[in-house]
Amino acid sequence: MEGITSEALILAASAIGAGLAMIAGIGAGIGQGYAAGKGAESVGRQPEAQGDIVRTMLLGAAVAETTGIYGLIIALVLLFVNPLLGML
Amino acid sequence: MEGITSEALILAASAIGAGLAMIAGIGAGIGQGYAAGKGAESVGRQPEAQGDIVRTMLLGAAVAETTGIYGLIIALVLLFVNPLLGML
Amino acid sequence: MEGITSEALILAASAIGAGLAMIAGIGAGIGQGYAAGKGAESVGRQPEAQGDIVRTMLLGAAVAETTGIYGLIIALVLLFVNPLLGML
Amino acid sequence: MEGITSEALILAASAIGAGLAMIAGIGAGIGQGYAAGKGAESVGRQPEAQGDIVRTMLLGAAVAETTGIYGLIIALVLLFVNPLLGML
Amino acid sequence: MEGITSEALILAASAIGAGLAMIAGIGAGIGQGYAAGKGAESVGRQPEAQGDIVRTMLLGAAVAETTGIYGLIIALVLLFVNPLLGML
Amino acid sequence: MEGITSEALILAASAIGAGLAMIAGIGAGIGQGYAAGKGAESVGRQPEAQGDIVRTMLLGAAVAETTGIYGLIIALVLLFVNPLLGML
Amino acid sequence: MEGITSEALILAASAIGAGLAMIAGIGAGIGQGYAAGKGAESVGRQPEAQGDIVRTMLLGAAVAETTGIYGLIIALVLLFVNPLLGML
Amino acid sequence: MEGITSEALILAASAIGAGLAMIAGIGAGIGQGYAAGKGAESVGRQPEAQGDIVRTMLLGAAVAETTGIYGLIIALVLLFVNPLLGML
Amino acid sequence: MEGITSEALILAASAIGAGLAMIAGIGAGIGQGYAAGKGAESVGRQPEAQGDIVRTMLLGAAVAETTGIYGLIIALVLLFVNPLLGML
Amino acid sequence: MSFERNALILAGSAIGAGFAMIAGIGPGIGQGLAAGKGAEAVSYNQKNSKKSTLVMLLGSAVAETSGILALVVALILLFMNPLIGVEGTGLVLAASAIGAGLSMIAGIGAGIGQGYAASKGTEAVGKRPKLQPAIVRTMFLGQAVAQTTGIYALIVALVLMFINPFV
Ligand code: NA
Ligand code: NA
Ligand code: NA
Ligand code: NA
Ligand code: NA
Ligand code: NA
Ligand code: NA
Ligand code: NA
Ligand code: NA
Ligand code: NA
Repeated sequence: MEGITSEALILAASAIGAGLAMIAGIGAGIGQGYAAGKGAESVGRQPEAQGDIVRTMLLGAAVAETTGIYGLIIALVLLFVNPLLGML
Repeated sequence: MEGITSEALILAASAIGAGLAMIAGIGAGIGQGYAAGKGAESVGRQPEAQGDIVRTMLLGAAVAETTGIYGLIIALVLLFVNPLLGML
Repeated sequence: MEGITSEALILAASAIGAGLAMIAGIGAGIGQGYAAGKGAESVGRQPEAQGDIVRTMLLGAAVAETTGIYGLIIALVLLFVNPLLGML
Repeated sequence: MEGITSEALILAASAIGAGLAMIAGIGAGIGQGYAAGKGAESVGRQPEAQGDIVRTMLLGAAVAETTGIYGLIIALVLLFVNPLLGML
Repeated sequence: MEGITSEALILAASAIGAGLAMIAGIGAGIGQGYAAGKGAESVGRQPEAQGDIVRTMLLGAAVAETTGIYGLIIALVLLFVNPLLGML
Repeated sequence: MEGITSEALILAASAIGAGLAMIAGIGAGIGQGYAAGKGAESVGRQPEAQGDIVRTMLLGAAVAETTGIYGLIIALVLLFVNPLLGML
Repeated sequence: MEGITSEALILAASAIGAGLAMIAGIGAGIGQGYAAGKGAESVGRQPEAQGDIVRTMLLGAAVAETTGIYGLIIALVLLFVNPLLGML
Repeated sequence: MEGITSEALILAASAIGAGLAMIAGIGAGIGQGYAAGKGAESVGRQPEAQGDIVRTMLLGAAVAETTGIYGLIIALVLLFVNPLLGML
Repeated sequence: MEGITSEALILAASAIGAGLAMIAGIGAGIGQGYAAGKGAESVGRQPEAQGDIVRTMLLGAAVAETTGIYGLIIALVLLFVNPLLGML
Repeated sequence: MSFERNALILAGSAIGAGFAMIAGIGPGIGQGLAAGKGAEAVSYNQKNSKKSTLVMLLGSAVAETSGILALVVALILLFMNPLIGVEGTGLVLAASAIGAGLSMIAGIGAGIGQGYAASKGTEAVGKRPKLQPAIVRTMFLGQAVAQTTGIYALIVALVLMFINPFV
């Protein structure tokens, strides 16, 4: 691998790190899906409370999204900003 | 591996990073499937509320899809745009 | 590994990336199976609503399939199109 | 590893990729087992609806099988067709 | 590793691929165990429906076994047939 | 690693493959434990049906054991038979 | 790594294989804990059936232990017997 | 890596193997926590049966601990005894 | 990597092994959180039994902590004692 | 492979940062459970929806902890890498960055568990709003207990990053 530079090693590892960071999204997918199911069930029981139920479901789902967003941000930083290169 | 270039190492790692990013999709699959099950159950119990139940299920499922989409976007960026190559 | 070319390294990593991408399918398998169980239970309780129950189950399951399909598409791109080779 | 060719590296990675792709099958195993449990429970409660229950369970389980099949197909492609070799 | 041949690398990767493919069996183990628990519970509640319950449990469990079998087949192919060697 | 032979690489990978194959056993452990819990609960509720409950639990647990056994067999084949060595 | 022998590579891989094999124990831990919870709940509800409940819980837990034991055996074989060394 | 000896490679792999073996402890943590929750719930419902409930919970939790202990033992063997070194 | 010594390889692997060992803590986090949830639920149902409920919850949670502690101990041994270095 | 020592450390840091983020699975699942129970609580006690929603948010805030800790570890690795200035073998420091990231994965547990507790607290307050203080106290107590293994993991990660005993 004589032709491979230090920069290339860091960028290659960044590609893998970005992929790993996205795995965080498993959580929001499961959790928000659970909320969707419970929301649908609750709307079926009290259709007259639909507005409040859906608002609460969406509020809770927004909270559950954050760590997926964190993962996305780290991946974007690795792919588009890559502060590591500057530390060489 | 004398013949292997810096670009090749980054692109190889990008292939693996893209695969890893897709794993995020596990979450939406589980969560939306849970919502599907709860939706079907609720429709069976309150057929008259079917419209509201299915709408809430689909709204919640759309929210649960996002982190899977994030993973897909990162994979597509790695495979088709690859900003890492430009940083070499 | 003197004989190994840049192309070979990328294609080898693509084989692994394709395998990783398929793991996303775990989600749809669990989620849709949950929906199947809930659907069967509900049909047993309200046979008269079977049509609505099964339709909702299948609609929800179709939604839950998408991230598995995303994984399949990324794998097929890696195996049959491989845009990474063209970036060398 | 002087004797190792480009083809060998791709085929070695294909063996690992094929193994990884099979892991998708975890999902269908869990999901369909859940459906089996719910089916058995429901048949015990409403033996008169056994036909409808089992049909719904099997329909839902067939849907849950697909991502496991996708994984199998990708593994078979890697092991028996291997389009990657042709891209060298 | 001068003495290591192309064949050896592929066979080594096949050993790891075979191990990975077996991991698919986690799914059937969980799912069928769930069915066993639900079956036992249901037989306790409706002993008179024992035949129907156990038949449905076993039918559903057979369906849940398939992806575990797929994993086993891929492992056996890698260990005993290994079509990859022939592609060298 | 000049002294490392082709056989050694395959045998080293076989040790890792054997370890990976055992991970399949997670499934049966979870599933059968679920069945144990449901069995204990049911026996507490219907002590008069203890025979039927335990028989169904054990039958279902036997079914859930198979993919764990598949993993064990593949590990034993890798460790004691190793057909890969003969393909060199 | 000039000084590294074939035996050393196999033994190093065996250490990792042994660690991987132990992961199977996750299953029994979850499953038996579920049984413990259900057992405690049932004993609280039907103290007069405590003997039957605990016996069934322990019988089921013994069944759930097996794949954890398989993993332990494979690890012990790798660490203390290591049949792979003899195949060199 | 000219200076790396056979012993060093085995000991390095043993450190990783020890870490992997500890992962088995996930199971007991989940399972025993489930038992704790069910125990607390049951004590709340039947305070008069507290003794029996807690005894059954602890008995079941002890059973669920074993595979975590197996993992610990394998890790300790790798770190303090390391029979692999003696096989060189 | 010309300068890498035997000691460095072992220490590098120890750093990774320590990280892997901590993953065991997933279990206690899930399990104890389940207990916390059941505790809160039960206190809501039987406020008069709060003392017994919380005591049982904490006792069970203490039991669920152990495998996380085992992981911590192995990590601390790898980081601060490292018996592997002495075996060189 | 004659990379600069710093290149090896930074490559390890990229992978370590990726591993650390996986902890986010936990809060995602846990807070989703709370969201579901929050929606349900509104359906059976619409009058008290403010109270149950407040408990959902409080419990979910606690469940966020391990996701935040993981993010902080990743940001430290990416923007103020403490390993780069340290004397020592590059391989050891690179592995330390990866080990720190792996360690943070433990946070999945606290995230799921604390979120489950939040969901049950929300449900219970929805059913018996008058008992909110006792329910929330029990929820917080249990959540604190569920945090410990995440803290252990953070300590191991901080040791690897800031007081690395191997150098
Ligand atoms: Na969040
Ligand atoms: Na989302
Ligand atoms: Na979807
Ligand atoms: Na499907
Ligand atoms: Na199947
Ligand atoms: Na089976
Ligand atoms: Na078993
Ligand atoms: Na055990
Ligand atoms: Na414990
Ligand atoms: Na804890």
